[in-house]
Amino acid sequence: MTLSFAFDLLLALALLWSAWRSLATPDLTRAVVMFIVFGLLLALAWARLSATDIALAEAAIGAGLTGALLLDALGAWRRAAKDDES
Amino acid sequence: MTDAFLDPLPWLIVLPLAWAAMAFLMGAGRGARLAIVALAMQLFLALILATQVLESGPVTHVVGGWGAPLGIDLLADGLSVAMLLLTQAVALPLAVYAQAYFSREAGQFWPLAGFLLAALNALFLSADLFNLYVTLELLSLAAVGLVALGGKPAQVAAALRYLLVSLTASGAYLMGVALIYGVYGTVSIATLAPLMGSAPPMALWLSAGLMLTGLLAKTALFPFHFWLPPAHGGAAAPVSALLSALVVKASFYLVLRLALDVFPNLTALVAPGLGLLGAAAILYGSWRALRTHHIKRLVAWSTVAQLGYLFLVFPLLAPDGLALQAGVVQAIAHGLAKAAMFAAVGVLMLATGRDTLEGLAGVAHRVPLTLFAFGLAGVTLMGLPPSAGFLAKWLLIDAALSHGQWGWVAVVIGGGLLAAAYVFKVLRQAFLLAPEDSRFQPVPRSMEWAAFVLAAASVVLGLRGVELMALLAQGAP
Amino acid sequence: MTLNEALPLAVLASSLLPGLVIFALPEHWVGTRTTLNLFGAFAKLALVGLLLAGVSAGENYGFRHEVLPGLELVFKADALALLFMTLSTVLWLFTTLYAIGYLEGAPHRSRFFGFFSLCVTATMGIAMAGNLFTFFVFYELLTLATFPLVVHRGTPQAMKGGTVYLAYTLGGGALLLTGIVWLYGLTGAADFAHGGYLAVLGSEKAGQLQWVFFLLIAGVGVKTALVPLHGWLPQAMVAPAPVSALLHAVAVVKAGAFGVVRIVYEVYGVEFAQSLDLLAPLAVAAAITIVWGSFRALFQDDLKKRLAYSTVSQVSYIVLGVALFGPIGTIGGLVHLVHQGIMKITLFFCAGNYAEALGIHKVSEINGAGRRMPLTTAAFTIAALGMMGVPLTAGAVSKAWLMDGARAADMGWVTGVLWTSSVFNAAYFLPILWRAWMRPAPAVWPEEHIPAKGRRETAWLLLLPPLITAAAVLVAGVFAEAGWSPLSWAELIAGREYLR
Amino acid sequence: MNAIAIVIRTLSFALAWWVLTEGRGDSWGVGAVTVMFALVVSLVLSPPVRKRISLTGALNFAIFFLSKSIQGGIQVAFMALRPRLDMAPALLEMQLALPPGKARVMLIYTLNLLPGTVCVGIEGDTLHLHVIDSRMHIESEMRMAESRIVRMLRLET
Amino acid sequence: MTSLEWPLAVFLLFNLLAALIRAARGPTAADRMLTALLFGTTGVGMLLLLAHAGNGVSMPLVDTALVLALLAAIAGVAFARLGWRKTEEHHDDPA
Amino acid sequence: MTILLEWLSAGLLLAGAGFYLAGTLGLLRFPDVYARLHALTKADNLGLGLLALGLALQAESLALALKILLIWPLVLAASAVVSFAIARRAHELGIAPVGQEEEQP
Amino acid sequence: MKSALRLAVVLLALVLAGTLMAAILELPGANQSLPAAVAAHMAVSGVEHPVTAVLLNFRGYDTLLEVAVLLLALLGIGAAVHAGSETEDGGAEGDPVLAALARLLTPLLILAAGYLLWAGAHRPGGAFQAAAVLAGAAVLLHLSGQMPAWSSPGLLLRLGLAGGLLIFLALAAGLLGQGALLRYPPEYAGALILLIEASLTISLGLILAGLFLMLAGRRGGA
Repeated sequence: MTLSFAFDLLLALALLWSAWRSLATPDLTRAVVMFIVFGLLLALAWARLSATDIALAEAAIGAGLTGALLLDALGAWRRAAKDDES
Repeated sequence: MTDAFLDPLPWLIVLPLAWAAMAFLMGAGRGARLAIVALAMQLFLALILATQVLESGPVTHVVGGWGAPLGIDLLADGLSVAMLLLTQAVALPLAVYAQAYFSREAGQFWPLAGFLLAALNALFLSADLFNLYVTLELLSLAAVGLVALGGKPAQVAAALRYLLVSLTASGAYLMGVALIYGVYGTVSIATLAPLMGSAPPMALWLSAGLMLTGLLAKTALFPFHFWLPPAHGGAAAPVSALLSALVVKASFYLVLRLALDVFPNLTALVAPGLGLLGAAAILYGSWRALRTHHIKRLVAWSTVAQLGYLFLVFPLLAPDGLALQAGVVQAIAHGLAKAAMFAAVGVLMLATGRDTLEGLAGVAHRVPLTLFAFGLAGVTLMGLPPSAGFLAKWLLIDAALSHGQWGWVAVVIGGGLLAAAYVFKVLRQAFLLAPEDSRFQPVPRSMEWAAFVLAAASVVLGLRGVELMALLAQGAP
Repeated sequence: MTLNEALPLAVLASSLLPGLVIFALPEHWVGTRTTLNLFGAFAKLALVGLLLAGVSAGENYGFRHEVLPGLELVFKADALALLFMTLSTVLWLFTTLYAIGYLEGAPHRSRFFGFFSLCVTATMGIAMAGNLFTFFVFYELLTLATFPLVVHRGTPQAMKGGTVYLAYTLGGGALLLTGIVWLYGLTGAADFAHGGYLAVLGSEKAGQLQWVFFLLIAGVGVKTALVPLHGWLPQAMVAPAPVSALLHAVAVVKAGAFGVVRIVYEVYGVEFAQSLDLLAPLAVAAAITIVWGSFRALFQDDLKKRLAYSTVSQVSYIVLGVALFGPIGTIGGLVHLVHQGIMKITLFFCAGNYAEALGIHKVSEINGAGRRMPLTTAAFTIAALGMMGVPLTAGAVSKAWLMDGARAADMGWVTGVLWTSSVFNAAYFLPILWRAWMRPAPAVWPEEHIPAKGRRETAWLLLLPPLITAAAVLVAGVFAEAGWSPLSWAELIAGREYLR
Repeated sequence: MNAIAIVIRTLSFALAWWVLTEGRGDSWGVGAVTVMFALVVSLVLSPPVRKRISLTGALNFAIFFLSKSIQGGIQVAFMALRPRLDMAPALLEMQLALPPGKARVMLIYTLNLLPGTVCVGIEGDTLHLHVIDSRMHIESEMRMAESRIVRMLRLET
Repeated sequence: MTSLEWPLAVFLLFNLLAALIRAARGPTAADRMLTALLFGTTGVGMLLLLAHAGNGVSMPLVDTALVLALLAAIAGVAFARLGWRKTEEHHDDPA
Repeated sequence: MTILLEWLSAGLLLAGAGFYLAGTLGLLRFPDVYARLHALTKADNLGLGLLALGLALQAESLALALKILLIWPLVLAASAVVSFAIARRAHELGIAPVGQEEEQP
Repeated sequence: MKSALRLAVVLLALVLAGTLMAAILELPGANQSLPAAVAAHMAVSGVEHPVTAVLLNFRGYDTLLEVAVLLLALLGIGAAVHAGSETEDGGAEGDPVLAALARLLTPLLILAAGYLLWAGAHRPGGAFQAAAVLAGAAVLLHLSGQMPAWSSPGLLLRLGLAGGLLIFLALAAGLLGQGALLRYPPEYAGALILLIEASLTISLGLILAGLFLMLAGRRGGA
């Protein structure tokens, strides 16, 4: 087993795991974090698949936009939930 | 060279995209007049295209000049032109309707509607599986945006649910396309058709299953119907009309396309299942329509039921194509009638200020033209003569009988009676005397007439089936 | 388009177009509406007259339009069609006049007259239908056009009646459709033809053809109110009087009966039907309906309900006549199509007058009405006597031919049925007449609208139609042998059917 | 003065473009437009000020920053790698000597990369600082950083 | 020296996966977020390694790393400014 | 010369990896948010810097080497800001660092 | 009930994944004529990078529609946000530390975007990636309080948002003169593609930024 294969295998498992966790966890913060992590791993995966165009796009969107959007939404949701409590 | 400028086919895609973008540029709430003028032109273009196809067979347009496997081809055969005609014919009266309906708060209706129509036209003209995916995406997003238009929490919730279903479905379709590309190295339908062998690899099965599932979910075939009533029942009236009349038809058209041109061998195996789901949709949708008191929900559930008819086509598809024609006629009839019905319901709700059946008492006196439109549309839905809905029903029964498949006859007939039950549930309420304290708002005449024109078209079309059949025969397998 | 093609369409248009315009008229444009109504009625009368003259002279009137490949709308104005058309056109004119008077000042008249015109258009279409498909189109149109008339009053009771009406008629339509498509599958497109067109299929398909016959007859049997498909008719009594008159005499039940005629004579052919053993069961069904309807009529206190059950019974005379194998029975059935129409419309006009002038709705309230409203009661009496089959009335003619026909077809039991029915007829009509003429009037009428001081007993628009139709009952009975009588026309048709 | 700032910025952006495109000559068509665009945006966002940065000061600061940064990394690394955690975290309050504005921002950047310190907030002239090991000479480190920033930005104290 | 990239890449990946423990444990939202930030910096490093391992062919991966580095701040800042609202973690559960 | 460069580069790479490991360990072992921030902003950044330097030494062209090296200051700046933002927010939310109890603001 | 549903979903996903894997392993894989076709036409495509050639030339029509898809995504958010929004002035309050970073990074991000746009012609990169970087700059500026959220975009902004689509569309239609939609004359292909990509970079950048900034516009009301 070459190291590059080991890397790919590990990456694939990590992708699956992070995707699963971001879907399955009941805690929204954790889900968002796992989603950001998933995005970064995905960029790596695209890079490994020689789809650099997509890796580039994923890196840019994943780092610049999705995270910000989700975190913004998370904050808005928390604030709304807090308003409901009071 | 310049006669490409006169070719109606590309303009049917360019024009709606252009006016959608222009409407966006003009700002929120603007663009109604632009849209109406452009839609009139589109209808004209579609008619020209129809005559071309009728006279000289299917028309192709080679985008970029590259040709099929490398580039994207657009293809207009009888089936696509029929759907194109339906689209423009429904859209134009609805635009007139919407102009009055959204007198104050149109928001982003016009650009969204423009993109929706562009997506529909592009979808009906595409002959490339991946390009079809793109058009599906465009269609779904426009539709979701339209559902969310009012911004009320219920609308946004329905839109989000619709979005999720839609994205998942698109994803399934895309996976299917990817697998096909993996097997055959092309996504052009024309290139694929001869490659399809009689012993397909497993990937093809999976691909067909994924694409079919995705499209069924988008068509809201029972049991994927759950997203439809809140989305179509909660949106603004012109939006509901567009969605019920056209958007769900687009994915049905695609199922038909795939069944005929891409997976002819596999279709026969799933066809009985599709028929059964269709039958279940008819029964369940009608039952739910009968049980609701919310008038718009009733119409939305009726859509669920009516979509069921479309899938009765599949078990009857081979070998004479009678059922195919039945399916398309039903799609067209339902498109016109349901647009009319939602438009009429919009008027009724505006006039009474209420959204329940109980609130309808007395409308027969106040907005008789609208009620008449509702009734005419109802005639089509029930499949009573001489409407286009009746032609569809006739063709279906004919096909079922000639195959000796009696069960479908019972379903069609029973479905018609159920439709009558829920349509007359509305009508009889409308004939009741208005309570003393009820107040009616005046409604713009253009809205009433738009609804009426659509309903009348759905009936009058029932007298002109020959031309439609001739059109459908162009390019049919 | 030749004149011979245009005329049938013109007949349709003469009520369709005024109807559509009337829909759009504002409620208070009484004059325009009345003019349009009468213009349509007279135009139709003139057109039908033209057709009558033409058909007598051997002209063929027809029009075809292809809806789907192999599926055509076919209109033809043949002798049988004209029998029904003439009846409808004439009675429509009177009913329109009556309705104008009856609904004076009532709400929603534009809607009413619009659907009224549509209803007659549908009847004309049924009469002229040249094939089963066309017949079905107008048959369903008739259902749709009559529903708003039945529920016109908008009361909960009207709604209930309307719902029942719809449930029956749409269900019947579904059966009819199934039968028609099945038949199209067997034969392809085919027009109605004298002597039927199914005989060529022979006895191989006998089983299927029997099923189809059952479906078709059940389909039209709903409107004909064949027992047990008659349940809607008494319920539909909630409609205004002109509507009831139309439903019972011209449009709905007659459309059904007419359908039975077309199916038996021009689809199956009477001989082929006989060879498939279809006629005897039909006769039995008709006989049961005749007796059961008369029997039920005995126990109705509500005047219109009593008349309704009477209709159930009387319409099946037509079916019975059709089911009798042989020309004499056929003539009896066909002529009753007309005779029952003019008699029953008279009765309903009169019932409407009683209700409108004095608020009388029940048999038990009618005491002394004869002295208060002599002309109306006279008309009522003539029609009732006709129903019983008293000589010199139209009813006597039909009954006589039917009895002869039954004997000729070796179905003696039918005579018994007819006698029984006549006895029942007498039993439910005579008490009414006796009460109206002989019993003293009450001090106060249930609801008196027309003051007694005036010279006329009620508005002349309400009075004239029943008087004319009552006169027609007598004329048709007395001059039955004249060349222009319904009987002669029926003989002409039967001759074409049996003596090809 | 402004002209000089513009030239400096233009040159540095051009240099960045050159680095990005790995020196490809055919890129300058797009490059010119892009650099202009970046320049305009940068001028809008941070208009050039009169005072110019002292070059020697900047160099001095850079060296200080780099070495301290490495030192910080090493310190934390050792702390993390040591079998037993040995730290004395604390929250400190420091009085700022620097005036508000750019200088303080620079200080915060520096402190966050210096060994053992992370800023947690400013209230007036008081800086709240989290230190990972309160036994270190935090104060003197901070003053050193302050003085270098002062020199770089040519501030009068 | 090309032999060193792959071992290092695998090592860094392991390193990342180990950090996921922190994301799972918390306790505060910020602790979880730190894992995401760690993925950012490590991701940049890994992309550089992959770029080099690809031997010039995948030099565009350097661009990817650069883009990642340029945008690295956004997620963290968005978290601090918008996404972090409450301290008590057990209230986080939407149920 | 090239050999020397290669060894230097390898050493830098290995050292970088070491700092990454330290950063992760710090993230896992340190007791509170503030301390973990230290680990993240200091150790990991240094790791990246060394790694970039090591790779830059092997770059084919000066421009490419500069490009790789450009990444480091960018990440440094980003880290500084992010750690400040998070620490300040933690402080605002009243999270007390280990070893010093803080009153709720 | 809920856990049973979840189990069913998981099982379904596993089955799907398994079948997918099996199907992919079974793929014949030989039929790769399309890359060859792309390679054969690279010379007349106007660019050197096959991905860009496919995206903007061979299948430029797909891309045209995708641009509309992105604009639609923004419109959808606008539609959902429109009614319930109480617009707020300008996002987060100023923060000098963050603002300094944004001021430093924004020009660099613009340079990087320009670079990616340029790079797209012969290596990975292109309009979308460039646009994403630009959008990142906008988000950063907003977070640092230097760019207001969008409640309802003004005319200039709308022009920027729709401009890319309109230019692309106008070109596509204009090229009907060549006989078909988007049929570039080979000698101008490179220039035209660059023109399209440049306008798309700006429009898509604004659109992507808008996805964040429009939602941020509602934050005040939430």
